[in-house]
Amino acid sequence: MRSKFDEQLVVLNNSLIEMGAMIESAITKATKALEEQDIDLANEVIRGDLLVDEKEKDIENQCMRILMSQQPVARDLRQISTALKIITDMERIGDQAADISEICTYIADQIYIKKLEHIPEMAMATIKMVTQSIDAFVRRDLDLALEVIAYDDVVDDLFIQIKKDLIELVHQDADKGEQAFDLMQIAKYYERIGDHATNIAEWVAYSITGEHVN
Amino acid sequence: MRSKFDEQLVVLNNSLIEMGAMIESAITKATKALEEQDIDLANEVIRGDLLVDEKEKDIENQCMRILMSQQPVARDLRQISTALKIITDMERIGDQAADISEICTYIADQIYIKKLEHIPEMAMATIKMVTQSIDAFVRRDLDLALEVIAYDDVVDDLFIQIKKDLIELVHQDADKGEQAFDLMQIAKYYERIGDHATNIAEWVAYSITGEHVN
Amino acid sequence: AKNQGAFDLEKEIIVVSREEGSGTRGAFVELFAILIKGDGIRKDLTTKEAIISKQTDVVMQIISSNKYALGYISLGSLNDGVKVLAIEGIEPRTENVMNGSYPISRPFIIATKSDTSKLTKDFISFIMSKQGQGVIAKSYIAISDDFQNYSTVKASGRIVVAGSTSVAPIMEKLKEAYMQINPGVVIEIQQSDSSSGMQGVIDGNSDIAMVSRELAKSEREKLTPIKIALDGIVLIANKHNPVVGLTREQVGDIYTGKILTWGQINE
Amino acid sequence: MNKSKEKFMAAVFFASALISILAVGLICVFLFVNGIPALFKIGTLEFLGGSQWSPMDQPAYYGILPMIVGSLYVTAGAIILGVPIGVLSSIFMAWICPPRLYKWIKPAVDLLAGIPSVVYGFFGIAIIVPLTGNSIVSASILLGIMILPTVISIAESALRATPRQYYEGALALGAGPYRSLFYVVLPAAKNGILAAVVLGIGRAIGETMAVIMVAGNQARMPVSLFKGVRTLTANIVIEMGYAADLHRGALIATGVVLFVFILIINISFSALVRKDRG
Amino acid sequence: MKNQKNFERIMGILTWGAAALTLGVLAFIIGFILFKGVPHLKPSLIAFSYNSENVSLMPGLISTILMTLLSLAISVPVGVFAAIYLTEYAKRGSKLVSLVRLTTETLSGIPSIIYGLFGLLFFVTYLGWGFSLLAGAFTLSIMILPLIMRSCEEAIHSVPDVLREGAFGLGAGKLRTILKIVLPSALPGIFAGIILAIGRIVGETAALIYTAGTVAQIPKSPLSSVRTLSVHMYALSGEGLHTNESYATAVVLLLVVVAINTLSAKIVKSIGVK
Amino acid sequence: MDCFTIDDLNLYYGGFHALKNINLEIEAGKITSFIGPSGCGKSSLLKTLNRMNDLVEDCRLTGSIELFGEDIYKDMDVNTLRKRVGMVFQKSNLFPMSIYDNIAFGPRTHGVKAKYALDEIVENSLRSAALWDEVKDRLKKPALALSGGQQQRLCIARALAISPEVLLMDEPTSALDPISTGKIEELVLTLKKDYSIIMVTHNMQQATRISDKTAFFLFGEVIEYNNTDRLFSLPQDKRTEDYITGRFG
Amino acid sequence: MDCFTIDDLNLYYGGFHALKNINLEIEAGKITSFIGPSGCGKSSLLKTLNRMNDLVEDCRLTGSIELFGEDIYKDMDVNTLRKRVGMVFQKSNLFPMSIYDNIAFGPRTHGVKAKYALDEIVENSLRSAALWDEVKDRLKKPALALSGGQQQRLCIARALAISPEVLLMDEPTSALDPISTGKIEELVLTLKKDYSIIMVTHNMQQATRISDKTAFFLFGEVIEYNNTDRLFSLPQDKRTEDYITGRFG
Ligand SMILES: Nc1ncnc2c1ncn2[C@@H]1O[C@H](COP(=O)(O)OP(=O)(O)OP(=O)(O)O)[C@@H](O)[C@H]1O
Ligand SMILES: Nc1ncnc2c1ncn2[C@@H]1O[C@H](COP(=O)(O)OP(=O)(O)OP(=O)(O)O)[C@@H](O)[C@H]1O
Ligand SMILES: [Mg+2]
Ligand SMILES: [Mg+2]
Ligand SMILES: O=P([O-])([O-])[O-]
Repeated sequence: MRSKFDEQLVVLNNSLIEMGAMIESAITKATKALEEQDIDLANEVIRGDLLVDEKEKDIENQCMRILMSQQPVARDLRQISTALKIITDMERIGDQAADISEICTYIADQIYIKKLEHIPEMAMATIKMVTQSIDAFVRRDLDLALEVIAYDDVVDDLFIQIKKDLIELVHQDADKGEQAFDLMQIAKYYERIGDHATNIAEWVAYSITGEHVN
Repeated sequence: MRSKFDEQLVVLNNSLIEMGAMIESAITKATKALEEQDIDLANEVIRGDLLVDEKEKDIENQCMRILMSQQPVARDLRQISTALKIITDMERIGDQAADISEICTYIADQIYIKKLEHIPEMAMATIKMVTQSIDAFVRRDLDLALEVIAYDDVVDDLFIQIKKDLIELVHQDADKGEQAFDLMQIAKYYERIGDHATNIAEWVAYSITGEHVN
Repeated sequence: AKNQGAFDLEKEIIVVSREEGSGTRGAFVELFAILIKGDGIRKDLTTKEAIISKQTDVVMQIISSNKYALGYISLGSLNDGVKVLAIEGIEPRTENVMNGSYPISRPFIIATKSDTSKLTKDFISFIMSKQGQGVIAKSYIAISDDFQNYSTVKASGRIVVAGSTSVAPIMEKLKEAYMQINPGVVIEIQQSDSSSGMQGVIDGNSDIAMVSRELAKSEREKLTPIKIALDGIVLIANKHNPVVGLTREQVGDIYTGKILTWGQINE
Repeated sequence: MNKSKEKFMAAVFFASALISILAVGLICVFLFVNGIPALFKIGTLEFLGGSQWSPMDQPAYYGILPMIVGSLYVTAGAIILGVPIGVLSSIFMAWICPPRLYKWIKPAVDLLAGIPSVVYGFFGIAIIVPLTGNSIVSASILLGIMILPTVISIAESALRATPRQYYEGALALGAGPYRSLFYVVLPAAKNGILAAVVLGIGRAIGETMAVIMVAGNQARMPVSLFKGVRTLTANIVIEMGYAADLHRGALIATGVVLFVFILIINISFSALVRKDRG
Repeated sequence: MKNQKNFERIMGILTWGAAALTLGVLAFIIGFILFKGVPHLKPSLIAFSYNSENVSLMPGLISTILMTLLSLAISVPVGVFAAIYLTEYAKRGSKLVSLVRLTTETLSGIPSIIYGLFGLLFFVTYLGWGFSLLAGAFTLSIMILPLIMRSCEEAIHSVPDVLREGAFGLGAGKLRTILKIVLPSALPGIFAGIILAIGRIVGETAALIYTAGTVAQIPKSPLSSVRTLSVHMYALSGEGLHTNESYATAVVLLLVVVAINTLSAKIVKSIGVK
Repeated sequence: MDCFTIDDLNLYYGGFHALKNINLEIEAGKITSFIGPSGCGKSSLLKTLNRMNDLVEDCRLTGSIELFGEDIYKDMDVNTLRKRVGMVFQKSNLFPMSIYDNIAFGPRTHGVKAKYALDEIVENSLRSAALWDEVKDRLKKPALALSGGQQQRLCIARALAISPEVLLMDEPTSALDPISTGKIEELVLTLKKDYSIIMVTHNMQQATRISDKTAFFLFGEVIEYNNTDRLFSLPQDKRTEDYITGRFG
Repeated sequence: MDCFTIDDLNLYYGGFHALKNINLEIEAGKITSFIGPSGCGKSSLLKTLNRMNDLVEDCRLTGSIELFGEDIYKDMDVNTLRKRVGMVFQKSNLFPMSIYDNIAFGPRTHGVKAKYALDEIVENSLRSAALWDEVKDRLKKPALALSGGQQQRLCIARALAISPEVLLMDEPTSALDPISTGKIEELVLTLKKDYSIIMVTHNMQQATRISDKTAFFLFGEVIEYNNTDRLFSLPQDKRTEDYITGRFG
């Protein structure tokens, strides 16, 4: 009874890792496209989001099948329902990477009003969060999950920094307003990615302890 | 066997309706606070979000208990897993209302750089979407769910309109940049609320048909 | 069977008889005129209340365990568990039977077909010899004591003897004595009863029938009887019974149900 | 596997069934062929209803009513004594007796079943007759004892076959052990116990060797429980050796009567069981 | 409540009483036989050949064993095969089966003297076997046939159908299923029937007197007349000449019965446990 | 309130230590389920609660069990105990009598004789067991003619007829198909209103579905005893978790 | 490829129409499960597949069943059919013999005599049934001394010993506890590699857990036949959905 279930769990975990890898790569590529103003890369990310959506559905199906056939309880049940929940967040992360890429395509022909310094930093930070949160799920590692949750502050701080910078910039030159808006939105997307990673980590913590971190 | 389950389903539906009512009221209040620059009301919404979070956890527990004890399959299983998923979206909507309210409190002492016309419209639209999506779930009403999904375009159009207006405004007066940023963010939150409502509707459609709308 | 207490004369006499057809009974009823015979009429008047036993042993056991019982058995089977009653004052002893003073006796008979085998004839001649009658005289009553010596013919073969259980014990003795002289001969003794013994000879299943009664007319047509010994029939009573003897008439009356209690005898 | 072997053995089985039917049939035929003519010659009514049995007299009388009644008396007596004791003992053995005791009792009852009737007869004549004379009572007691092992072992296996759950179910409702046994287990084993009784009756009716030693064997209508009686089987055994012609036929006809007797008992028994199931 | 207690008490006393009575009677009978018989046991009783002095029971003992074996050898195969036919081959609810059942059951109540007469007429006279081991064995075979058939039928019936299905499911044919699965499973039940049959053979008197005869000898051929222990006892006691030896023989007979019972219990157990 | 208070209970079958240091307080008015692998002692404990183990030779126990404060092994007549603590077994053990007589057996045992009183008890118990409508027209028919699920409900009705305070059930649905099982589960849930119920089950979903509290047994010990939801979502002991998630054996 | 092709099958027990117009194609190398309420005809169909219904008097059928293209009611000797289509029953029906003899019975029936060959078959079947290690030291011991779960696996080993192509199982775990059930399920999953398996089960989770395809029966009809995942997540027929979600009866 167990071995089939364990097998299914392994497949599920692998799928989650794959999906994690997909969204990490989406974030990385989106960031690169942004930095290098590479429309093709941006479009690749946008198209790639479809695959992420597929993956989500695949994982969701797996979860449903496991729920249906294995009647999991206790930690097993939490693990499956957690998977069911975190894929929503992961899918949103994928969406956000695509959103970033979309904005990229709009501003690819513009000269950046500001050197991108904090945004890649945010990207790095969120990628780390995403990777770790999924790792935490797969390895059932509570400490790692809590680390991710704590790390969100870094992202939030960066966002506030960026926002401040952009407001400053616009103040100096109203023409930069439009791009500033776009960059602002991009930063917001990264911030949201961080939020989703935090969500994932929270779910992971719940699946391990059975209690919600508040 | 069934009667206990049906009873549990009724309780679950009621909880979802309650949670729906909570977030609708949160959106309404947040919008009112924004319009009337009412800090107290805004703070009420922010505090109220805790209750929404509680509710989410309560519903989640209900779902887990049902999964654990009733071993639902087919439509029943989809219904429970859908509930499990939509509460994430609902909780996010609650968060967004709180986020809106938070921004409210920052700009409550400022004179609005622009008459709020489209934002209340967006608010109305999203409230309608939220209400209808939850209704669709409870009544298992596929048409209503599809209606909600289609309606998201209205919200998106409004957002683009607002964005355009704000860029225009900043162009005219760079000093308005900061508030414009804030208003922009608020609009973005409404847009996101619309997205979440769409998500909910999509889940509802899935739970009814067993297929994802794409 | 330890009967304590006084002997109650008012008690009924428990009459024990053998079964109808039994050679012992046949002789008994005839000798005590319990049987009425005429042309076309035959009636055994033995009281219907008489306990019927198929075995001598059972008769003795009943008598020995019941103070008020009265029965009759073959003299050869007598043992000291019971009391022997004198008839008309005469003790039933071998010599009294031999000399006829004890009148109640019956013959032991063997019956064969007239064309029986040589071996059978030799065995019969042994029985009717001095040696044979000597064997009989040890426990029963020889017909007489002046017979010829038996001389061996060193015969061999098989003889089947069948019939009355009363005769069987003495036949066994005869067989053993004969086989000592003629080791080559096998004699089988089947005990059932007089009638089936004779039927066996008629059917060819056996050679010699042992019979403890007179032959019926139909039997006599097919078989030749030879009287080989005499057997006294003794009336027995419980040891605690004060009665020591009966008259013929009394016996007849008791067995026909005219006398019912022991008290009536003493009158 | 091997079709012809299958066919061959099927034929062998069938032949065996035929043989047994043949054997069974032969006896039936023998009984009827030898018995029925005598029955007709004597007259069924005189035979069954006549109360005088003196086949060796001339004129002879062939009324077996005394023996029929005698058989009924003795059998009834045996049942009255043997069945309650047997059934109670079987309850004891199946449900109450501790296993340690059972180890001894069971072989003892088997032994009781294995003792030849001649030995029972010895016992009866030496022990029972001195107490109660050659009488219906003695015969009933002896037969009662003799049917004990039959009744006990069949009733016991019937009782054992009743699911333990019945007993436990009754106890769980707060009934005491004996109430549970007598109101639930015993009724549940009713059919088996009836079968035990029927077989006991069969044994009682068919038994001869012991009975003739204690029953007194008077061929007249029974007069008192403490007076002797002659049963149908005793009648056959006592006289068969001397019987010829019509007398012999009459005795065999007595066998037919016994056969019919037992047939009736069996049929009414199976009717009883069937009615109960329906 | 009080009624219940009284009921319990009374029924308890009755039940224990009945069991005690049964045991008491048994002990009494056995004690009686031992008391009467044991003092008269003497070596001459088991002399090889019988004569009127030693009244040896040896020929009787051997004849009893032979008679038992021979009767079983005849009736067990026929009975078992017939039972197989009736249970496994005959159509369910067939008239034949119920007829046979009724007659066999009824025959088991027929007094053995009738069997004896039948044997006398048929085997002894009509077939001309004379009083013989063979005639006795055949007669007894018929007598115990209903017993064997019945117990064998019961035993075969009580073999659960799932075992048959199991064998058929493995591709075994009917015959193989019956011989390898059904019969071995039914063996304890069949054995129980055989033991009862042995009991009847050993205890039988009336039927044998008219068929096997009463010759006290160790049979030289199946056509020799023999006398089994029961008949021997009956014959010994009849004229009141050897009553004591008769009781001594009863003791031996009792031992034989005990031996048969123990042995068969062992056999049944060993089959059952296998 | 507690209906049963089990204190330091040890149970031995001859030399075999079947229950070890059991301490449990079983709440009145609740459904308590016992789970655990085969042979862990669930049935043994259940049978100890109405002293059905008295029937087992060589069965000894130490410690005490109180039913609403009275020691059932000391102060109480065993038949009275069994009247107060009804039991339903794994396989229907209806008596081979009519439906009516099956139910009336208990009351008759306890002295109810009057027909009108029996009629009423029979009807009420059948109604409580949700069986009245199905059988009211054939009360005099043999009980064994009912379907498996009906038989099991009739067993429950029979147990109810002696108005017990506690109902013990040993795997009451393990021999039934899913539909009948569902009916019994519903019945048990409605009976909770009036009775304290203790149930052994092999079916963990059943335990989660209907019981308020669950005790997990292993090798004669109670490993964990908790609210059912809690035990099945957050087991405190590794062995419990291993068992309920099927990581066992 | 299809192992069984069932065409317009109708089955009657006397006057009772037990299976109605069954058309099913059962895939080779897959696990197919039959579900449905009690009495719907699952077992009847299963038994028809290896002609165990031949034993039932009064059982008639129309239509055809082909095993890899051969009509099992026309072209085939019934014993050969049963050799090719092994069967495992609800309750273990081991023969009262040793473990070894139980397994060897089938091969012996089909003519295997040599001891070394039998030894090998016994070992292989026991290994396939995941039982070898547990019983290898007591092959000569009576099979009935094994535990319930082991007995059932031994029944499977016995069926494997005649190297069938198809295995039919009628509720093989319904009499077992969850742990033994788990073992059997795992075993069935590994057997799938070498055998086509058809299984009747009352336990719907079991069907979803191990079977590839599922057929839902009702009143002698096949209501729905589909991939298991599909049938349990998106049943096409209202009655299927009602049954699997417990809305029945
Ligand atoms: N009468 C008895 N004599 C000896 N041992 C027993 C007896 N009854 C039970 N046992 C043993 O006690 C242990 C516990 O048995 P119990 O019946 O309570 O287990 P259980 O948990 O109910 O198992 P299951 O789920 O199989 O019913 C087992 O090892 C069993 O073998
Ligand atoms: N030998 C038979 N004679 C008459 N009717 C039968 C026979 N076997 C089965 N039936 C009937 O056929 C129908 C189908 O029986 P079947 O055993 O196939 O059902 P099932 O689906 O296997 O049920 P369960 O889940 O209870 O085993 C039932 O109504 C049953 O009563
Ligand atoms: Mg148990
Ligand atoms: Mg079935
Ligand atoms: O009296 P008997 O006929 O046996 O000599």
